[in-house]
Amino acid sequence: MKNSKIVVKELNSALAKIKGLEILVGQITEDWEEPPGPTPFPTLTSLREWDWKLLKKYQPFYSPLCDRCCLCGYGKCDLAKGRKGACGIDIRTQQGRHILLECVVGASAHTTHAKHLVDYLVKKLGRSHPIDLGSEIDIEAPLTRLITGVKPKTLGDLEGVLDYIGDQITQLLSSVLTGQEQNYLDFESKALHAGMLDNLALEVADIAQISGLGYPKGDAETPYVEIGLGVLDRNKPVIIFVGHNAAPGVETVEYLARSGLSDKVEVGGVCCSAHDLTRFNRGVKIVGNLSRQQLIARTGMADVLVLDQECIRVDIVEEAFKAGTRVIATIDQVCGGLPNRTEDPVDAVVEDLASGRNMGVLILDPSKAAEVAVRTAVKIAPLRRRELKPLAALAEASRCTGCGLCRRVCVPDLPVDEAVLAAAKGNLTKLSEVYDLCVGCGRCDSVCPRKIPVLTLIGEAGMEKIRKSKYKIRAGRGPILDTEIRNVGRPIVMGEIPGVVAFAGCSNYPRGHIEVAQMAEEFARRRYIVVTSGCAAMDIARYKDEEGRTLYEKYPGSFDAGGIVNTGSCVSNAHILGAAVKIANIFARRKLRANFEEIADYILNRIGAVAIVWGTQNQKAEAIATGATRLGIPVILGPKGVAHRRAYLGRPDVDEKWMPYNVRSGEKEYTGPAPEHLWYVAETKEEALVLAARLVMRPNDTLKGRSIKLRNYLDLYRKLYGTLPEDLHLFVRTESDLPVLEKDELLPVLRSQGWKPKTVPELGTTLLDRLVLRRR
Amino acid sequence: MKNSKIVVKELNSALAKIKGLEILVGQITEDWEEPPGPTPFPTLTSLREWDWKLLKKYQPFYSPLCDRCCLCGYGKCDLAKGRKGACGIDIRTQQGRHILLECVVGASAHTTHAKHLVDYLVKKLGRSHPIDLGSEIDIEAPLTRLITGVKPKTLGDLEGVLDYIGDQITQLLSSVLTGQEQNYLDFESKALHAGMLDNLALEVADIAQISGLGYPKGDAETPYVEIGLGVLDRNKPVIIFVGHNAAPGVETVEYLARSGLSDKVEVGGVCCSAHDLTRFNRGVKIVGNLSRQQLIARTGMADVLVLDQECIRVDIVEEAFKAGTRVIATIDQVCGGLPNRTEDPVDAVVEDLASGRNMGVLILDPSKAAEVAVRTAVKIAPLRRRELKPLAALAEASRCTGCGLCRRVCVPDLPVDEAVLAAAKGNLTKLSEVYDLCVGCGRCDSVCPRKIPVLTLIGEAGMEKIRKSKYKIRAGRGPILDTEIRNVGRPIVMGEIPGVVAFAGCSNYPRGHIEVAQMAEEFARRRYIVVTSGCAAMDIARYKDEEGRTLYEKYPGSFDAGGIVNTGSCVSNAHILGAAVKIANIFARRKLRANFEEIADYILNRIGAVAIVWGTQNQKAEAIATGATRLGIPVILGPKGVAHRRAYLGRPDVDEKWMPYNVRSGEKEYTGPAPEHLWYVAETKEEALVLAARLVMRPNDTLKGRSIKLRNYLDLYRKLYGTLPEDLHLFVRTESDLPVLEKDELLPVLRSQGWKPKTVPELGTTLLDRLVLRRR
Amino acid sequence: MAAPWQLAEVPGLEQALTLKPEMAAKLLRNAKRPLIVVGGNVLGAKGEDVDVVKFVHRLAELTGSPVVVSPGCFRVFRERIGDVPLTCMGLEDLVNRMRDENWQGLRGEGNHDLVVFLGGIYFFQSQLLSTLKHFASHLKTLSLDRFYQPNATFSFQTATEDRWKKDLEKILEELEAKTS
Amino acid sequence: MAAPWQLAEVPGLEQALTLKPEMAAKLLRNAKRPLIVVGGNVLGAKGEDVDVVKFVHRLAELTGSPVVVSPGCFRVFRERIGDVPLTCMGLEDLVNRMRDENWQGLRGEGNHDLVVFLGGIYFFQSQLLSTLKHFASHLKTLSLDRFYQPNATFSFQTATEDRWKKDLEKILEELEAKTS
Ligand code: SF4
Ligand code: SF4
Ligand code: SF4
Ligand code: SF4
Ligand code: SF4
Ligand code: SF4
Ligand code: SF4
Ligand code: SF4
Repeated sequence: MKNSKIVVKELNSALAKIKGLEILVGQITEDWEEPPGPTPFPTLTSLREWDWKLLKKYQPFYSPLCDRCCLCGYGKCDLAKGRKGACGIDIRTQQGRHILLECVVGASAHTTHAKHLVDYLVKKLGRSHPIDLGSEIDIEAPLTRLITGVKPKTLGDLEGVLDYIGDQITQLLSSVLTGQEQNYLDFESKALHAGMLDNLALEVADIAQISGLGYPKGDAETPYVEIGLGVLDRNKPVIIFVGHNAAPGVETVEYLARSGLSDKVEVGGVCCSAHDLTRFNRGVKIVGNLSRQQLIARTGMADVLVLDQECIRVDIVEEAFKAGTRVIATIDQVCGGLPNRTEDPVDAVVEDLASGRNMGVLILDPSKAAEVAVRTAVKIAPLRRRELKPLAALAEASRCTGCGLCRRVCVPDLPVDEAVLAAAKGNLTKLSEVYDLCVGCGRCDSVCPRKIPVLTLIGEAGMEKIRKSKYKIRAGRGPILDTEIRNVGRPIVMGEIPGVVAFAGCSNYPRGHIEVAQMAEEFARRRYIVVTSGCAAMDIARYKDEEGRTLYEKYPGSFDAGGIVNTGSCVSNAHILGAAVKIANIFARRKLRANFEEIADYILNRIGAVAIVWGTQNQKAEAIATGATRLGIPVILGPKGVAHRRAYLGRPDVDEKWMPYNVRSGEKEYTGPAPEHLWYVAETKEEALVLAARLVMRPNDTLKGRSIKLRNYLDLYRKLYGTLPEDLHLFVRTESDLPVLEKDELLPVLRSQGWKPKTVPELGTTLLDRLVLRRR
Repeated sequence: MKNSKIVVKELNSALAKIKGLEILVGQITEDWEEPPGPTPFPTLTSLREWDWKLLKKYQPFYSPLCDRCCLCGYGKCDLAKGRKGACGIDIRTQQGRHILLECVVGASAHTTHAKHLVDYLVKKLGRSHPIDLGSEIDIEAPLTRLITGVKPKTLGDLEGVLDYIGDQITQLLSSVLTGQEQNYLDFESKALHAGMLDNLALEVADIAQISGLGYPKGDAETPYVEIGLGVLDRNKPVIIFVGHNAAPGVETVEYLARSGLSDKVEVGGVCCSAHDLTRFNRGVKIVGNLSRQQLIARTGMADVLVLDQECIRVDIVEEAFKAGTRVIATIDQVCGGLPNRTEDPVDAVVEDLASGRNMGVLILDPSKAAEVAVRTAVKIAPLRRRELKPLAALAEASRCTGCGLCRRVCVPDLPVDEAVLAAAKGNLTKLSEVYDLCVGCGRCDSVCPRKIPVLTLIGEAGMEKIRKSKYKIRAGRGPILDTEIRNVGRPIVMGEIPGVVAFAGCSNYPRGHIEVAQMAEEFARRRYIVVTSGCAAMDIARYKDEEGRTLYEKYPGSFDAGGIVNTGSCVSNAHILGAAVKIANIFARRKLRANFEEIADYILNRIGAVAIVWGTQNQKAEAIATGATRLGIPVILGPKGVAHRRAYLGRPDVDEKWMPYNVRSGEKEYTGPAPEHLWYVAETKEEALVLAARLVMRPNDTLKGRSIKLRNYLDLYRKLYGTLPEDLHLFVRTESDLPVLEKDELLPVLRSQGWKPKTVPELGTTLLDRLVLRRR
Repeated sequence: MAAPWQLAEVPGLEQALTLKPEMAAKLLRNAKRPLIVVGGNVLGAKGEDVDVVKFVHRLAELTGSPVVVSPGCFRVFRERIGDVPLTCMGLEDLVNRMRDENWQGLRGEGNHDLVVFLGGIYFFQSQLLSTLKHFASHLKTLSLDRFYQPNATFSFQTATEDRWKKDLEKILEELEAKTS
Repeated sequence: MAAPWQLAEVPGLEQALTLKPEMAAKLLRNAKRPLIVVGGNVLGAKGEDVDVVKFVHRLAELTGSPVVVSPGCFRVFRERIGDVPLTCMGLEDLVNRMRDENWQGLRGEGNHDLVVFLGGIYFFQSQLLSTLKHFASHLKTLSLDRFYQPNATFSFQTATEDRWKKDLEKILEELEAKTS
């Protein structure tokens, strides 16, 4: 526990003496009898060897976004054609450096988020408030235990974990400096470290808020909550929370309750703040996610918009003001250029907001922000119209020259120009189709040389859809129960459950959100366990079958075959990773404490988990997913994921790459390319579906498990591609791997592919030399 | 002391019990009777109002390097012509975000550096080793006291300061995330915060190593040490240290002494490691700085190259290998793709290096790295030639087609192509001229389609110069003595000393290093106080007068009129800022503790300090300089500084911008544009010299002080531009401001410029409302 | 330099040479081991009055080139032109193999020397072409989409639907002329 | 699009229109409040057989434009052509004023509408032109250096010394023709 710390905060300061010193040694004098593993509080190099094993097997693959580099005062430098920059870097190393930068920015955001939450809860509940995820969860913090070797018991213990992360982040960021690290694999190893730290921060954030705010503690059947652009009741004052940090919203809900206003004010959320507020109170409504943020602001559907942190459009303050909405920023990361009124009396601030003297303010105190938000909304709501006002005269469309620029900046390359031209002729169909697929980037808007507010037109064309947009989602349940792990551990490892497929990521899709729901349903129907979180979880809710039911209404919320589990916000992604860790620990009894490599090795070799991040936007997505790969969980991104410019790709055609150690003998043994890639950017849904079915195959699948996985793989392959896979022979070890009913059909195919039966190592395989039995 | 922490490190961990718990409460139960000021351990928003005051007066000025943004998975986005990115950002805000990123990367590097040093020293000397800068320095840590409100007494106390910095850096970095901060001024305010934290980390690093390693403690006459590419004695084994962290070099010097090898092995340094090693031991030689790093590697002049951290060319491992040099990397930030041999026995590692089985290794333990370095060098040195081998057959030049690409990638736009063509005809003169001005970026080399090793040719043409390159520099003295501050405080504030001019920054110059020395001498001769550090301090040494004396031999090293003070490495920049703070505190008795705004206001309004950063390379330069501006010290960059893409510019022609409060009355009072800019990128030396003379003028100059400053300004202006300044009237408040002897000549000019006499506020002016006497 | 279709895509100075169909045909004729790669967005192009499936068919026949079809539209290609050798492979996987100079190509006869790209999602395609541009100097890429692809070695300029159709036809004509 | 002189300088799609001397002369004739800005590297250009000082002198006379000369070479200009109105001002300071739409220009008659740049250090000049390009849509910039400046509104293409010399002379000729 080399880096553990005892944190003493908020000492009485004026005379520099200690009042009420509270030294928490929870993580030190503890009752966790498991001896610590080899890598407690890992440094930048503690897991470097593990990373290099992964990176040699899954070589980084780069797709540079630009030929140049412009990071420093020497630049910019042209790195095309093998040229080096003025600092000596080449384009490959520079890509690695960029990946590290993305991951460390992402990790810093989640860490800051966790820190703000923990600070808030410590202030509210005290440092010794227990971490408690309910009676059915003993392993309350699988990632924290795994990574740091600490078993956190109180909020105070979490502070120590965050200090460790902050220190590591500073060190990692330092490697980004021009003229430091020399090697792309070392940059990637550091990126993996950043990703792991990111995941750790997610867990800290979520277990803190679950413990402190009474969120569901792994209940499979959380209540349904309302979601959609049309769910808010405009007859009441409306407050919408945007971002990720629940604190101001929680304070608002509590203030409303105290003031007897709960039924009189409408509280909505956008992005993860929405998720987390519904976990706190099922009456809060989810309005939308990132892809609709700008439209939500433009409609002026809120009286007051409260910003916290992360995934907030950079122009939202400006847009809100234009719509007459008052804005309250609440966190130092997002000051928004607003005057800091934290120290001013509530009355004065409300007065200034209501009168419009200030359209927005910064209040760095969630409870004060809550009171100001409510009182302002109540004051100004009666003065505005009830109906959403029409966004813009569609007449604006008539100014369109058809120059096509709007299409040529559109992220998903939608035919915006044609749609605007059609609208100019009175036909809104195309524009309404664009509305469906639009990711809300707003670039069409600002590029138009005729200053046509294109996005507003799109919103106008979709107005009927907006009004009708009402769905149901199961509120985020948080962690997976230990009992669930016990129940599914065997079927997952043995293969009766073909795999765990996680849908995460941002609402930046190539062809609309619908594809995410379709993929989720495909796997749920096949009785994979489907888990989801964040924007993806919201988008899954925006899809109804013919009977008008959403997937959350059709499939159970349990972590079991055929379930669709909404864990919650982005920070709840931690539980998805945590579930894999818990399977290794609870079901397979692998030691957990500070034992990262062994657990990751176990997951990579045995647990058929895969993540599909169909839309990605900012650096947090990159960080979370990178962390997952270090744990041995492959990630599939949608096509826009190439913008992150790196993949980790295996070479299924090169046999030497697939030779882990036989655990018993220590011999290197060919296992086939399983999982084939660690990070793959798929072009289409059809590709992703089949690839996911392939990636859940692992070297140590049991015969039965492999045959069930193969059945699904073959089935999907045939369904989507109309034929049998050319790589079938790579995944069949013995005849018993084949689905029983198809053996006769498949054996001849296999032989034509040059297949020969292989042995299946009895005790399985590992990448870790030290886990070979005879070497222990 | 809200964020102070008690740090407990390296607990005995196996059984999770505390052994030897050492709780250091130095910063808490202390004897500093000064009550804390308003901003101890400032957060991201504590000093925001101060920043906004500065930023409104000195508006950020942006020069985008690229029309686009490619930071995230939504991108890239075209931001030209007012277009917004997919996250809603416009190009101005995006520039602000980039500045924050640069500053926070820079700050993280210095923080990590400080942390590694403090960890190393704590391990070596114990956590309670005292911070001691000698008997003539009471204010041991002006920046730490000013910013945190803590008076550090031991190495352990410094850990608490670093924890604070790390936490703030993580929070700042988080603001860089796509979809966070909304406003460019808020980005700049955060960049200023990052810069301040950077400066704080510099101080921590330097007072730690001064206290722990016995560096000079402010001695004006430190010993002369050798500097130059020709100083190493190749008859001995040669070890060269590259980077900024002295630890491996210190261990090496100590190991040599212990082994009686001190005279038998040549120890050299490149960049700041060199500076700091000469502060530890005057026998160490400074080989060069960043601009010669690649050439140094290519000549193979070292038997063993030891890398630590920062300012290390990204291709140095590769280049060293090609030259047959063995490489030892020693810090996690720079693993260099090398195998980690930290845990292996020294014998085995030396054997592998000597035999060439490993050309390089990673050893994360400075004392082991030292032993390996020495033993390897001793083993392999006898096998190589004594003379530097010729770098390349100049015959390679004959392949040149004159395509001109080498010139078109050359950072300072040197006529490399012509020089190579001339060399092909046997004329090396031009190539040798290129050698003089070359900043060593190596881009010519990698761009050449004929694969001519252009940089090597340049080195070859300069070989005679390399051999003769031997100069003297005064070893870095570290801090300024309190006694010196007492002596110069009055003359500086009263104006008898016209100003303090600091030369810092990297060796990336538009027209050679010589200009830095020329500027330094100009000010020293005029009896300004000249201070310097880092690469600039080294470059000043590479200039001799006709009698063969360097400026360090011609001018005294005292912090006094006409002195040229080498404080040391880049981290020693802290003492330059610290001196300004100490003047305000010791001479002017402004409260120091956690009293940032008042001290910065004092410096801005009264202390004529200016920094010239003639070459800048990486993000650390940006961070250091940004921190200086928050303290009220204007910075002038050389033309390549535009690559950092931001300036803080005043508008001397807009009177309303120059109206601070009269301290006595609280009225706003016109003071003239002093200082005119806070961050200015000058195109030429001629511009920088005159501008510096202008920027040392401050609103609260005494009459005598202003007249001395004006005399220098006029004198330089006339000398360099051949006329009188058109803005003279802006800087003359009353006739008494005019240099006595020139009054008659100047008064008519002034009148023709429309000048009218103004009052000089008796108690001076301030930007801080709360400092106005009648409001207190 | 032509402007890229999605406007922000300009990568630097090294941008695709734009070329006419005659020149494209010549490149194809001279290629030793050409490969045709069909992206997952190709069927979207059909609406533009060009039957890309047919075009690919004919191009494969005339050049004797193997064809890789993205999983996003493999099924349709297989159903319609299953008589030419089609491989279903993800484009990133394929590009990853191609960047390895020692990869033996789809036919095991050596890495391809000219790779024709058609029908990828614009942005996605652009990035994979960037990979090859930076890390596979052993091969050349040719983009035959309607939209200029700056990261290719050679690319059509952005054209009207009609122009594009004619250009594709012209390539086939040229190849036919020389083959017959 | 022409290639920038320092190769990495390509900023994006919005790059200077290259122009011939006749066009430059026309722009100068049509400008209401032109300004000539001479950078600190201009004397380096002398070696190339063009007397820039003389050129600036003549250009100022013909256009009636005020001239700002960088402190780096003001002294020489003042000594040689002190008879036209010369202002010594740092280029960053000047550009900072110019980007303010309400600045009244050197003559207090309103901001300039066309600013001619000549002789700045290439990279430095490029960045200041970038500032104006992004933040001063109220004015146009014209670079008359021998090296293409992509961030200007209009720029000469990179040319041989001889070509450049002729082009500068041509501008003067054109202006003289119309003035006389
Ligand atoms: S970081 Fe390196 S490649 Fe990038 S701009 Fe700076 S010197 Fe050039
Ligand atoms: S806002 Fe929608 S339609 Fe407009 S460019 Fe973005 S994704 Fe395309
Ligand atoms: S950019 Fe504007 S004018 Fe051009 S096609 Fe789109 S809507 Fe029409
Ligand atoms: S890396 Fe990005 S910002 Fe830099 S030059 Fe390329 S596109 Fe522009
Ligand atoms: S950060 Fe914003 S402007 Fe930059 S690439 Fe991402 S969406 Fe575009
Ligand atoms: S790049 Fe090479 S070939 Fe071209 S001019 Fe320079 S040295 Fe000669
Ligand atoms: S190494 Fe020297 S000559 Fe070569 S491009 Fe860089 S600065 Fe110019
Ligand atoms: S001055 Fe600059 S280049 Fe030199 S050592 Fe310091 S930071 Fe590095």
